[in-house]
Amino acid sequence: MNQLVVMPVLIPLACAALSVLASRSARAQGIIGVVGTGALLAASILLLRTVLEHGVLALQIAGWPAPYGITLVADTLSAIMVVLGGITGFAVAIYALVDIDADRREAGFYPMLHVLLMGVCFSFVTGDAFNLYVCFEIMLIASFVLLALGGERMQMEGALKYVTLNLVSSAIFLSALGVLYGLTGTLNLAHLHQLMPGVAAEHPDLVAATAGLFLVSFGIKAGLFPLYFWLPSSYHTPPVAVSAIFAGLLTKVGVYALIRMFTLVFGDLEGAHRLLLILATLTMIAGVLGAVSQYHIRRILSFHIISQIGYMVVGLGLMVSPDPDVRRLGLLAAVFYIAHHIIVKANLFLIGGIVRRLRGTEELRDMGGLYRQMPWLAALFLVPALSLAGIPPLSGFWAKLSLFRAGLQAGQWVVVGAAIAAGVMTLMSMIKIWNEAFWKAPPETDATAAITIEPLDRGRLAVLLVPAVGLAVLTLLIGLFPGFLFDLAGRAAGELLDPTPYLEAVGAVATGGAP
Amino acid sequence: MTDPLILIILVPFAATIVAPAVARRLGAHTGWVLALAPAIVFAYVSRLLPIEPGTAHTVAVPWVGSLGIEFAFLADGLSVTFLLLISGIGALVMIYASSYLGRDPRLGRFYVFLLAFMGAMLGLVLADNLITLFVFWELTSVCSYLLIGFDHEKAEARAAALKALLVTGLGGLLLLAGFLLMGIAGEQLGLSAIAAGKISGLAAVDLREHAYYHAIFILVLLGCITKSAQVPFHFWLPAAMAGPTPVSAYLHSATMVKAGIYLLARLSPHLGGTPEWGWTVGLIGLVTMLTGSLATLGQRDMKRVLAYSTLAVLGTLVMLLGVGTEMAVKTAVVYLVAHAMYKAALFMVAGNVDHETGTRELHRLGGLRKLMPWTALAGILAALSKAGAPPMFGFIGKEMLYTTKLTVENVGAWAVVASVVANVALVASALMVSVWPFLGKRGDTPKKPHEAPLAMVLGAVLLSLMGLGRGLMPQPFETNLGSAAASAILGRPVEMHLALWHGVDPTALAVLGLSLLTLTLGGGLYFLIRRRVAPVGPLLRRLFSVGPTQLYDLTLQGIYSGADRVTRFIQSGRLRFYVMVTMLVTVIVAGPPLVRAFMGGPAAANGGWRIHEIIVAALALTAALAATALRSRLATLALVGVVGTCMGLLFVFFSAPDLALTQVMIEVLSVVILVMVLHRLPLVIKRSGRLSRGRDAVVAAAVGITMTLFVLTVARVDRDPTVSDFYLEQSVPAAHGRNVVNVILVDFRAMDTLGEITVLGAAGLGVLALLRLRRKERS
Amino acid sequence: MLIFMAILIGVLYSTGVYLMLRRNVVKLIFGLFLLGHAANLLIFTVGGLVRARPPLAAVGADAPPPDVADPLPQALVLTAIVIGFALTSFFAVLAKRVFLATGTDDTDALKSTES
Amino acid sequence: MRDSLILRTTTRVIMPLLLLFSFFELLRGHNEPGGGFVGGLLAAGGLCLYMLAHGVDDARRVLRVDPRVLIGVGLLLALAAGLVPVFQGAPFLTGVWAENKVPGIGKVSTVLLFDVGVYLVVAGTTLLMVLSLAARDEEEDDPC
Repeated sequence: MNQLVVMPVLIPLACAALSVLASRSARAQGIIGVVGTGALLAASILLLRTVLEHGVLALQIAGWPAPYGITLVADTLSAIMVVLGGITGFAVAIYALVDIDADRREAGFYPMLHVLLMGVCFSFVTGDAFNLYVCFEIMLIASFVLLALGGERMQMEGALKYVTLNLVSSAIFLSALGVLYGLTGTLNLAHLHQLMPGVAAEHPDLVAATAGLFLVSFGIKAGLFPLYFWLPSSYHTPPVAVSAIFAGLLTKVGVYALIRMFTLVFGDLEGAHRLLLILATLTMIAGVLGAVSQYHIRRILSFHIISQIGYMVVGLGLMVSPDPDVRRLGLLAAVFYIAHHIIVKANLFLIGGIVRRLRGTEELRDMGGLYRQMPWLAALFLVPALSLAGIPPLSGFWAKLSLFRAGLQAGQWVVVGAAIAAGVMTLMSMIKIWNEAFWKAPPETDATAAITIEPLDRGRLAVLLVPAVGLAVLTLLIGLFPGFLFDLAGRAAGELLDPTPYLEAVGAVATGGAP
Repeated sequence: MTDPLILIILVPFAATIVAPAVARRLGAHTGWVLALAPAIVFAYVSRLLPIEPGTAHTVAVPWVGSLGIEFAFLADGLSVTFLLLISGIGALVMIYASSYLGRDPRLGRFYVFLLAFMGAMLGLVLADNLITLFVFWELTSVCSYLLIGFDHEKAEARAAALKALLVTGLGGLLLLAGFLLMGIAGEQLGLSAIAAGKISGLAAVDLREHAYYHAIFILVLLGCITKSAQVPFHFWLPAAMAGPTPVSAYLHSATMVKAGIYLLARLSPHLGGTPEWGWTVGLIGLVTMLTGSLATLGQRDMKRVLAYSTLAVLGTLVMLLGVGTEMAVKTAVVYLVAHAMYKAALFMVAGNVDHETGTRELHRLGGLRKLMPWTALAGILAALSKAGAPPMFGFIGKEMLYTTKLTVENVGAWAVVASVVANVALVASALMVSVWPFLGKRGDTPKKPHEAPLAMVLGAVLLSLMGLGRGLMPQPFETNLGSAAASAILGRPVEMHLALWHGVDPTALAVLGLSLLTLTLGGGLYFLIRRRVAPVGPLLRRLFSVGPTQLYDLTLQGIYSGADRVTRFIQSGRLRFYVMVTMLVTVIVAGPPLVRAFMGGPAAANGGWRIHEIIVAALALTAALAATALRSRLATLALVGVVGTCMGLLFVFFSAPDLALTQVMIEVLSVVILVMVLHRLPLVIKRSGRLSRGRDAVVAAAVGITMTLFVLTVARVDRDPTVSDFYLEQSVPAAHGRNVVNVILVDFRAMDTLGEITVLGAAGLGVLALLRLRRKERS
Repeated sequence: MLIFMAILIGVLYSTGVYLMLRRNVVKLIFGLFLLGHAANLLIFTVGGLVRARPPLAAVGADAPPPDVADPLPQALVLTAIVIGFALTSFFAVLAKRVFLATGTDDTDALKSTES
Repeated sequence: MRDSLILRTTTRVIMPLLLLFSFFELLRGHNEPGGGFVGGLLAAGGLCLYMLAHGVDDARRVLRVDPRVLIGVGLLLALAAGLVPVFQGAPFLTGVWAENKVPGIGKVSTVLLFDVGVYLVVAGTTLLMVLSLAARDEEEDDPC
């Protein structure tokens, strides 16, 4: 049973290796891609079910007890995140069958997709700080390659900024790990949790400074203000399938790491949580302002990621409140928000990609007429778009609701006010896409004439639509029956606040004894 | 779920599924079929009558257990009144719409939106749970957005729809915050989570005593007044006339804009009754009433006249709810019902005129009564009710309004004057939309008018006749519904007595006098406007052209340009700026506590030094520093290589042979790769000036100092040795390896290594991919 | 020796950052190299400087002699070195490709993704 | 450089020696400094030398397989080494040791197999990078 924990790492790794060996056959890669991500999804769902039934699962890799060996842990949060990774991966793998051209496939799109998923899922289940660094690097290198695949000018420029800033983040992370090990002598997160109170009592400032390094490093990954530069520089440049999986997952790994680190290891650092809350508030606003200023579908969507990251981190930042109810609600909101956002944001990119293919451009000013031409596509767009804007009864509404509720209960009026302002501007910029691409009459000059991508026939369009429709249905289901996700998120929040089940699952730490 | 109350909400939603198919088959006759949905609702709700004042029927289904949110519904006098208006007028509008839109290919879609809107409205007025209510509230906003922007290829329609959505959307979010605070306050006052979320549950506590009362009150009020188009958020409503007329007839008479009124009424037992409530709500209503009624005089488009007069009535209703006395509430109920009926009728009339003549501009209309007799009849009857002329239902409403004003203390004479002024204007505007187009000389219209088809006349005639009927026989209304509605708003059972004639007592006579005065003055005003004696129109237009509309435009522009400027500043495109900010943040976040920690402790043991160590370290240091100054790429590369090699040596000195081996091997490979990469890159040119170099040096030094301090401070800490001791002890016996570092790599922490080789392999493939694509380009 | 190592580490970070703040793509590459070196050396130094006692057990011995260097930081640094090599190599090639695709090595001129 | 006869001859001798040495490093790594990383790097270094002397095409010919295959196989080997104990009910990557010693190597184990995987990936990656960069370089020698 415990072996299940490692499956979300091994399945994509095996697929990646097989995909490399099959690099001659685009067809085989496609099949491995869809089947492999499907298997990942299935395994992750199984993992979630098992976690729900049996509680936190931990696996001591290579059989060495914690804290000596590397622990993989799946608590509710990890399991949810892995499922979300599986969902996004599966959707993108299908979408990519059409979206990724032959050149890029040959150059290794599918192996990199698997490696990326491996890194993402690995990050979610690892219970070891240095191992988390390795996971990040797996994810990073895959994302570097995916971003640069194709070598178009814009892509290269975006990739340079993306890679540089992410490498800076890695360097800071690595330094932070060195310091952390120097402070505590361990890397196991559960063990760190146990040692940290003692260390912090003795060296409070040093612990705060170390936490600061982690905050900056993960803040870069998550896209917090003012560390998010890499994101709007690059997310609109690669093929849509790549943007979609980036948009869905990458920043959320950063958020996950922030949540994990600043509950399990630095759970009592009020200053850090306050800083997170401030930065998150600024992130909401700065991100949405960016979105409002743009007229390019994917740029708008990219800035929205930032803004929404702000919402999620606000949930974590509410840990400043001493009220356990607020803390629980805040974390619950953060988890719910992440789940909602991954599905919705990936979908918006996928649909944006369909629009791009139909219109040959992503510039809103050159678009129009899609509502008349394809009302069903318009309806499909509205589901994630309105969900992102927090319109009930879609998933985003519940995410905002729980966050507002936590913020109000904590008495953080400014934060809630900023969230409301950002909410209205989110609506504004989603409607901008709707107005310009769908409602407006098509422009006089037909941009499709200049289309550089091969036109879509029915079959290919259907392949692109399958994942988009699937994710939209998921959004609707979460919206209409939010209870399930709320229960999951509530459970995850509970485990984050009281990690006893986590510690017990990791086991040996408590006694600290050798085998 | 079997409770019929819930089922009636589902009826319109269910109808949306069949609507497109029906519309495709039946075209202009679609409405007759789809009107069945609201008709069923109407029939069911009618059977609930009479409603006993002070009673309520509630039903709840669990929804989100963990947050205590239920699908909870409540039927009392207030909600039933609204249910009847929504479904009754809804049915008539349904019939009207397909005829109005004719062969529009988007008819099916239109009905989907309209039916969904209706379902949302039904849900809104039935909801007992605050969150349930809010869900429907927002749904009405979205549906109305789609309906107002139905002619979406016109920029004006899009802008109008956006305006409505943004204003109500902002209000919605504020309302949500208010609702959540209500829940929190309720819980703090001792309610369970479920009870605190319910409107009926809140009756058990007094929110007015809670510290959050003012916040709740302001937030909820903002939600209501944005939705119900009160000053200063009123501007979206006239703009929304860009929507098709059936939409205006439905949304802007009886439903959408009344949602805010409904909510104020619904919550007034819980939030009302304080002086703050009275003054704020009353004043907002009063200002809106005056604004709307005066602005209506400046309009010459029939629909816009109606839109502004709607504002006036909405303002009046809000004002009455602010006053909140028994009389005021009863007045509000009567006024609300009367207005819903005559305004829907008038919108339909305007639609008919527009449809048949091709224009809604008053100065091109006239003398239509012979050509469109039924429309004219409906228009004139409805306008009489609007004008508050006896024996219409509107007359009763106005009489009660004046009675309220005269009998309530603290309101003062100026409120009476304001009411009279507003009503004079309303009389004039009623004449504008009835006398002007239908009587007098034939106008010069784009199309030659005929009477509109039955479907389009039916609703207007029925509604206007009902206005007459209710006026003559108000008793069925008051016993069946009116009393119960007023009781629900007041929060205690009351009796309502309506009459056209109140006998001879001083107040009644004064009121009657005021009514007659209003009618006379209104008639006179209309005459002035019609003859263009007074430049009232242009003057008023100019007066009302400044104000919140401009503010909205400016705000919108401000947001756009501000967003642009901020984003350009932050996202400048200059990579070095990004790196610098990132580094500065690192220093700012980690630096201060680090300096405190460093200052606070003793120096760490330095561990002595050997000359060869110092030489190697100094060499590395010098090489690194020199690397920043050199221009030659290869020389810089050599220096970086020297740094790496020195590190290898340091690893050797400090007991790390594996590291040293790896470091040196890697260094060699890196240099090989870099040589190949740097091949044919341009020479390094110095690009930055002395100033920016100085600035960069300061930032860089700050980072360096921070890290140095980290090393020095952390070295003082005695870390827990358990983990590394374990590796040293167990490596040979348990893992069968004498090289502990390697055993860690391939056994104790093999998972790291597995990840690491994945990174390595992926990087290799990545390099290949980068080089490959380039080759393709060339060939 | 600690103090010298600490200074060396600080200088490596400084020079790395300084190079990254240049407008030149080539300097960016070198900057990242130095930054990587700095981080590795930091872990190593913080792990403790022990002279000439590598964590190796003699043939037949049950464990390494007492007071050997902490093996874990060494293992971490080794992993970090290899990962760093992979990433920086990729970065170097990428930088070259950026130059080939855009025709400039001035990072200030690479603004098309933001305009 | 490619025309240097001495280099060409010496590399022909040195390369097999280096490869052999790299295997040795791989195998002894568990007990002495060395291991899969160093071994893989050495092996790749040997071939790189050969490439410098004889050119990319010759080096590819000597290598016989596509370096990508080395990476894929290496990853799968490492994975397989980890999965062996799983079938015995032990956690992923647990070392499984053969009963008897093999002369020159010592006890054979999945740990060693894992290290072989590391060796292959390291060698494959390094070769892939260097060979493809060198190939590009040769191409670019033609004027663009």
